[in-house]
Amino acid sequence: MKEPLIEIKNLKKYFEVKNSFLKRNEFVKAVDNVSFNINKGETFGLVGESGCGKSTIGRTITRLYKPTEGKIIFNGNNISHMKERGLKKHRKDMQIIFQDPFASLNPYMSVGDIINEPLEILNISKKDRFNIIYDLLEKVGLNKGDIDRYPGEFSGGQRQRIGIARALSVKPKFILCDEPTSALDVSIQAQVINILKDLQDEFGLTYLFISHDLSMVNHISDRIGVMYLGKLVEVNTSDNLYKDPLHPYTKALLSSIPIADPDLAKNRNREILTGDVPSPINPPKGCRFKTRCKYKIDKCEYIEPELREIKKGHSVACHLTI
Amino acid sequence: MTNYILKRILQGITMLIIISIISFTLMHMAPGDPSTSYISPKMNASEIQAVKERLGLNEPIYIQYIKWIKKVLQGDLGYSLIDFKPVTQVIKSRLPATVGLMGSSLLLSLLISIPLGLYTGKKKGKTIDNIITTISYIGISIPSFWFGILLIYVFAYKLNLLPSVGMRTLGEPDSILDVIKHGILPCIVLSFSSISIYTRYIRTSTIVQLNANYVRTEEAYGFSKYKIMFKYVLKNVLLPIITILGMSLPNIVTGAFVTETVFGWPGMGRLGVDSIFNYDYPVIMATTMLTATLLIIGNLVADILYGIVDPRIRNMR
Amino acid sequence: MYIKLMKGLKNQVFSNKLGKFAFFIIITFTVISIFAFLSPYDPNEIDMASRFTSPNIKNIFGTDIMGRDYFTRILYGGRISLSVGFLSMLISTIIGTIVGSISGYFEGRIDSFLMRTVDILMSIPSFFIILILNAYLKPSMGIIISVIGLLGWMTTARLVRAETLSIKSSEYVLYAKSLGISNFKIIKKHIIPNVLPTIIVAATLSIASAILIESSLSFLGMGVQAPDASWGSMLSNSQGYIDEAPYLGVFPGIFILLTVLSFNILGDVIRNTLDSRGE
Amino acid sequence: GDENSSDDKQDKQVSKNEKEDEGKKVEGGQMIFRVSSDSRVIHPLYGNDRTTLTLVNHIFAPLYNLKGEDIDYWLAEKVEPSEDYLSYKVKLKDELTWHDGEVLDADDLVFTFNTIMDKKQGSHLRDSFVTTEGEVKIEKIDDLTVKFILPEVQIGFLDTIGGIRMFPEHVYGDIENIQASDVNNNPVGSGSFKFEERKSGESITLSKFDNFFKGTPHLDNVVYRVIPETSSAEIALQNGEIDAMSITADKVEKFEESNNILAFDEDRLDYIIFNQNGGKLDNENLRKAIAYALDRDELLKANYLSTDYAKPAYSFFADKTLYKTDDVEKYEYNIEKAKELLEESGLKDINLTMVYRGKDNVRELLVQQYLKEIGINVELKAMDMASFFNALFEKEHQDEYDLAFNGYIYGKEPSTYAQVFKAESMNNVSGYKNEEVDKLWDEAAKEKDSSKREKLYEKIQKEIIKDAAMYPIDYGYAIVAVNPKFKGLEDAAPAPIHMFDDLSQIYMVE
Amino acid sequence: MNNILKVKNLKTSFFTSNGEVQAVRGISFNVKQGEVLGIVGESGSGKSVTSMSIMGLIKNSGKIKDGDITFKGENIKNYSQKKLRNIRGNEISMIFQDPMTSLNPVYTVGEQMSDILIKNKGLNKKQARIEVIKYLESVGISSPETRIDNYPHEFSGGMRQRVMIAMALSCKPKLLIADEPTTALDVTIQAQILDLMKELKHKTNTSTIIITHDLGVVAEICDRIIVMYGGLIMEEGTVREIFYHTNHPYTKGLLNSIPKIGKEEKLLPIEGFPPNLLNPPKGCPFYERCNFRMDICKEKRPDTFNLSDTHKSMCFLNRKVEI
Ligand SMILES: Nc1ncnc2c1ncn2[C@@H]1O[C@H](COP(=O)(O)OP(=O)(O)OP(=O)(O)O)[C@@H](O)[C@H]1O
Ligand SMILES: Nc1ncnc2c1ncn2[C@@H]1O[C@H](COP(=O)(O)OP(=O)(O)OP(=O)(O)O)[C@@H](O)[C@H]1O
Ligand SMILES: [Mg+2]
Ligand SMILES: [Mg+2]
Repeated sequence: MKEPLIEIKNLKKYFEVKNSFLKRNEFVKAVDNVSFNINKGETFGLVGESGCGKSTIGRTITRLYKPTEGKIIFNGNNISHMKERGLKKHRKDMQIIFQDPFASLNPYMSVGDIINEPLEILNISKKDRFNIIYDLLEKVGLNKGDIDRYPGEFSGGQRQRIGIARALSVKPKFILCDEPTSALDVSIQAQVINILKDLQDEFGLTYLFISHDLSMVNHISDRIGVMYLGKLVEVNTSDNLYKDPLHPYTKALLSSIPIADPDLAKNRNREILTGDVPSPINPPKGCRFKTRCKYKIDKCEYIEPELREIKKGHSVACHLTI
Repeated sequence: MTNYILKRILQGITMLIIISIISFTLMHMAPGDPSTSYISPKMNASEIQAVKERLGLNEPIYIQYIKWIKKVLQGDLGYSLIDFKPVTQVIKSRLPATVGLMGSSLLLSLLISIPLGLYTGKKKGKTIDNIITTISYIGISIPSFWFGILLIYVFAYKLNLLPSVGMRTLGEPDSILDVIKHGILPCIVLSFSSISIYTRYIRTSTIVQLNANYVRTEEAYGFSKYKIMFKYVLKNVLLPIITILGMSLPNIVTGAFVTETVFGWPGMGRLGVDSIFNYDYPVIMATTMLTATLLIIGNLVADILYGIVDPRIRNMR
Repeated sequence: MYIKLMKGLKNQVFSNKLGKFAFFIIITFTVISIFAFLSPYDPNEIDMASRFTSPNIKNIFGTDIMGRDYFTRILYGGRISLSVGFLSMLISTIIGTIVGSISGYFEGRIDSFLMRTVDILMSIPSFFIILILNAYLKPSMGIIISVIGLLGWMTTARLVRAETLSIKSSEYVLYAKSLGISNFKIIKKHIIPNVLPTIIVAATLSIASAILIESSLSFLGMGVQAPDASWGSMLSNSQGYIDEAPYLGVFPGIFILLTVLSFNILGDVIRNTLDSRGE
Repeated sequence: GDENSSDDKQDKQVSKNEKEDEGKKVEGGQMIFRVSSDSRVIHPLYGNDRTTLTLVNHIFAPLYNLKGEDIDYWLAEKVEPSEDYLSYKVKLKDELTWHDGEVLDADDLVFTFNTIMDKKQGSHLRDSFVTTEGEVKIEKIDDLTVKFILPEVQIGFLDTIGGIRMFPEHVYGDIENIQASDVNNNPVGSGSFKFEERKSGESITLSKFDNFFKGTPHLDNVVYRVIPETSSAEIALQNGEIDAMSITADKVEKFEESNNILAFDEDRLDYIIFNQNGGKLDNENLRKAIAYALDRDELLKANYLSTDYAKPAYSFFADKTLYKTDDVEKYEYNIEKAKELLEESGLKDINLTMVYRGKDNVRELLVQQYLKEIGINVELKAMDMASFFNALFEKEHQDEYDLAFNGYIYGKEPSTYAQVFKAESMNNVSGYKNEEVDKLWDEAAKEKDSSKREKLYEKIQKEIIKDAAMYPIDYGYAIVAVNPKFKGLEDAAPAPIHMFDDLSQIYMVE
Repeated sequence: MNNILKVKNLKTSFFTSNGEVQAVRGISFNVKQGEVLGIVGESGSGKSVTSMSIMGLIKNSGKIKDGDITFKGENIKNYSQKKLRNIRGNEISMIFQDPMTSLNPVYTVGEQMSDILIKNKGLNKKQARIEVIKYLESVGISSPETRIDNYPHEFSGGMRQRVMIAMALSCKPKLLIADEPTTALDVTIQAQILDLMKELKHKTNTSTIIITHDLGVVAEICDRIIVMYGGLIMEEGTVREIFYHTNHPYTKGLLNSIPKIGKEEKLLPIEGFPPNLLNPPKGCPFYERCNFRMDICKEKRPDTFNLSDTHKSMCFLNRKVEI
């Protein structure tokens, strides 16, 4: 069971930013040397503050971006530098569900066309395609009749369902869920999460679930990786991560989550970070978290801690944990 | 900042060179050339050749171009092939008329369009807004020569209030007042369309700014409509106008081909048209390059100015 | 998907009073120009005996300096003016769309090259160049159309590029890319329909400006040449008779004004609805 | 045609409806003329546009003007051809001065002539002094007299000499390139008015020359105001912002209430070129068919409304040209004959191209309409000025057209017209060839007996028109509207191109 | 504790081209001196419209159709704009959701804050500057003497929200309305801001209304909570009452649909979607999605039942209890 579907080794993705005003072009180190595995059938959660590189990892894995460096092994194939032609046969195994249900559907395509788009790359007859589409609509809780409607006529939650149906249509092995619920209302979020979970059970899907809502990630994920400024700082199983956070950032992050339980909220010991996230263009030398870390030691100033497995299935990148 | 300016200047120069090559080639590749006005039917081939030689038209285009640009770099724009005066002198004699006319039209346009734009933006959807918007539509849709002739017909001929053509009353001593009197009608023609354009621009910008979140904040702190409008919104609305002004700079040279022709205004626009009709290459080139230079400088200055006034950009630098 | 787009546009235009007015004018003028041949008069038949007849029941717009029926001439003039507008719009829109979408879609070197070109072309005083080319290439209708079209695509290109850039980074395009769908198909299926409203706006505005440019050219004697007459050339030829036969100027003037006005309004109406798309 | 009625008006030279309310004559004042474009190099050697020619005319006086058989002397006191017509002696008036006060004498004339002949200075006037046999030479005889020596007899040479406009050696001497010289910003001549100032694109002001040999001009200043747009200029005239301008016939009615209208023969012939340089019009019958298919009167009226301002033309000579005759084939409008001739020509499905320039194309449209009636299709092609003349004059462009309207002014000397028709002449734009006629031309040019010459020229006219070498239409008049407060217009001698020969005669009334 | 603000039967609508959007359809609540009242509800439930109605800032197509807004004992609903302007800022201050755009980009933070003080508190420029620095410091902005001359874009999102808070506090308002003050911020920054607000709550005696859709936030910081849905108040009560004695099916549904850390239980979403306020249902707005719906709920809008002095619920289920 614990067979990796995706292996990521020393992945780097830098973006060149054109600075018309200054002398040189600079690089945003959106993802900087990250390694982890995603096992078959599991949900791997990725959390972290805005701009820390979560989406970039996801998009690099699905090869929407070309990695700057590193290896991506998908289903046993190294796809990190594969050309588009070679990638083609893997494409249908990797699907994406996006954050913004308004921006992820072409407003000028009907629901049928939208779900049909990935199907077109397969060799399926038109009739079969229709049947597949009807099936999918039903599965995600929409009506058959919706096939001829346009995204603009649906609410956010419904659109997200269309997005899910589209992702499922080609029977992928892996789905990247990039904050699929953050644009939705609380009551709708749960609907979408439940659908995702049900489908995973039904089809044995593997998810990379990106979110900055820690409780949601906790809820859906088997394992979680915590990111900070382009780096993975801690990886653990979902349950253990919350019980036993080791990295100071993870601790702070967890204690920042507002808890919908007044008594618990009152009694807990919160660790509140000071300051803001530094720019990923010139991240701090040494440990990237040092500027906001209470437990900083001298070593953090110069030496960048590596992500190391300290227990089975639990890795941390902090000098204090050794 | 200095780096940026230097880079932009360098870019500008490259652009100018490319523009000069394009214009030069276009012009010389087109059929016909200035020698036609010197060649009389009685001339034989060698005499025609001599005329072309005298005008410097017998060599291949690229050599002509190199010769031309060499001279330009030394500040010599050559001689007009028509009245055989140095091009610089020709332009110098025409520039003030155009700058005066376009400058005052620009000023007038701003003076009218800013309040009008703010007002209509504020009164969006009201009758007065609809009226002004409709007028501004007419302003950008009316052929300017027709408008010009109509004005001359009404104000100069029917009402006899203003002079019809030219820049001065002949035979009277030069006076600013006289020039202004002559300039009123062309200035109105030129301003009508630019007022329309600016007003619409400012109106849209005002509507956008009035809907901005910061306005809500200011309202929530009890500032009056007027204070919000004239202190907080105004600055946000006016900043982008700098860009428009930058782009209007070249109009000062050539924007008035038609209007100057209608009103017999002795400016660069007329010069441009005349030089085209007469194949006066050096003048055409000079006019083109002057306009392009002004456009590039205008944009650069606008960008820099914008950067200086707009804090958001200022700090980026 | 284009049907939906067109329906959307139609609704936008018809939900607005001015829009309806503009649409009506354009359709009317286009139709009467197309069916100009139904007029009982020959637009070019000279009849010196009936020059300068004021508008009356027989000649509703009167007759011109050569005794030709002015209404008929206006109809035929509309053909020319509208053709100049439409055809040069086609040229500028096609080039602008191709350059803009390529530039926006592929970015990188192609983009900087194309955009530099646009910058340069925009720094050339275009009306001046139009004048020069027109003067030297003999002002035939084809030349006028091409020159206006070839020098007028830069704004379209910029608009399309900006729009393409934003659509390109939209998630449905990302998704299509993740499926390995070819660039060509993506441009066709996703980019173009979404840029189309912007293109239509640019197109309507460029028709308006082309008609105006042609009339200015006519005034300077470099517009459409006889025996063809555009509204612009009719207007400019009438200038000399403003006192004796004012209607000679009024009719083409009004036709130009209304047409250009309508295209401007139409463009604005569509643009306004585009701008408030998200709200 | 209504030949007879127009004959009555044949001598109508000047002044229709001059206002009678004669006011008090005053000295001084200023008169403003409209010109449509700015002047160029103000120098007798270079001006070839209307504005510059006008200015040159007033600033630089000619030696004399030929008025038919008479000579109107200006700077020259006398001109005398030798017996053999191979040399001409010109004597200048005494005590002439230039505008700057320096003395004007024979040295200046020699200088002027030598400058014209100097190839380096590139004046197109040089052509007039070169014949196939060689160049004209000049010789100074005394301080006021020079002698022009011709390589061969040229009857029209009297006219040529008269047109020389002298310019002073002390100003223009030693200048390597006169055309590009700064001196032109301040030209010095000897005409009735001297150059005062030029405001580029705006106006050129002349002021009276007190020392003018005919006496001090009445007006203080004459101003040429640049107004490119005709409709604007017309309003300016009505507003009194300008005092005089050329108008077209259809405007006469409008202006005659408030202005004096002056109409005068410009010595111009309007005609249609039949291009015979290898095209379809090489066919004589086709040419004749076309000629019969056209209605001359209608063509005339298209430009001049009525015969008030133009006279139908049948010969290719200008109206005032010596020995002009209307006793030639008149090609009166006759469709039947046209069709017959077309039949005879043996040509079918004829497509012809007619080129023209400018906005105005009434006549072209009429031609199109007429020829359609006999089944000839005419395609109109617009051209700008330069291309039009290229098509007319340059061999490689001569296949671009078949028909074109044109006009020429060759003056009153019949021999000048030879260049339009002689086979080898550069100015034979139509490519007409008739060896017989060529011989007649040569004969006539050398014939000193005037009655024999008359015979010869009449014969030439008949032959050429019989061949339908061209289709003469009319002698159009120049029409000028002038503010009635200016008088003496007739004495100022209305003239083609520069409007008046002698501005010093015009005065103002109050 | 006396009520500083009383809202009674407030109805606010927007008249759009599609028809009347009944954003708020008759709500009543009070805010007591010194308390923190939370308003939760999903997007479009009318939270912001309620707050804007209180401020008298409903504009353009919007209109307060009915109801009273009593502030410090005076009904301000029919106040002229001029009178309202005196209350705004001075007595009631507001913090908005989007700190990125809620400050004027072309004026420095100091200028904007000083202007408010000069206008509302009658200070001169110098005094105002000193005050501004003081307040900037109090919201945890380091070296306020230099930061005061910075422009908004030079601050990060969290800092800008601090500036907004400082701005609100500097007027020493009686009532502070914070409309989703942390929604746009990252969790760690949100925690900072919430911490700051809690701290201020202890320091000053300002009454606060916090609008949010995050139940976690209200649990952390509020004394009392109002739950809104479809333009109506569904349930009102103290924090403990809402979380531990939840009455209304909607509130229950909300609580069930958020995951709780450490608990693996399946989420119980509320199926369906919120009602359209263009044609709001006659009866209970939650009818369509309610697991406990009864026939009457469709026909009649439920009464508000008092479950305790502080706890109210708009649900017919309580009828049984009462009987
Ligand atoms: N195409 C791009 N070009 C340049 N920079 C980029 C690009 N995409 C992302 N970045 C930068 O890379 C960094 C990481 O971005 P990413 O979108 O991966 O963050 P994220 O963790 O997904 O944040 P969020 O929670 O806001 O979605 C950010 O600083 C972002 O500005
Ligand atoms: N200016 C307006 N014109 C028309 N309808 C409006 C306007 N402002 C708000 N509404 C409508 O009023 C209803 C309530 O809006 P409101 O902004 O109060 O919701 P909210 O609870 O604050 O939601 P959110 O959590 O998204 O901020 C919504 O249906 C909204 O569409
Ligand atoms: Mg992201
Ligand atoms: Mg809200």
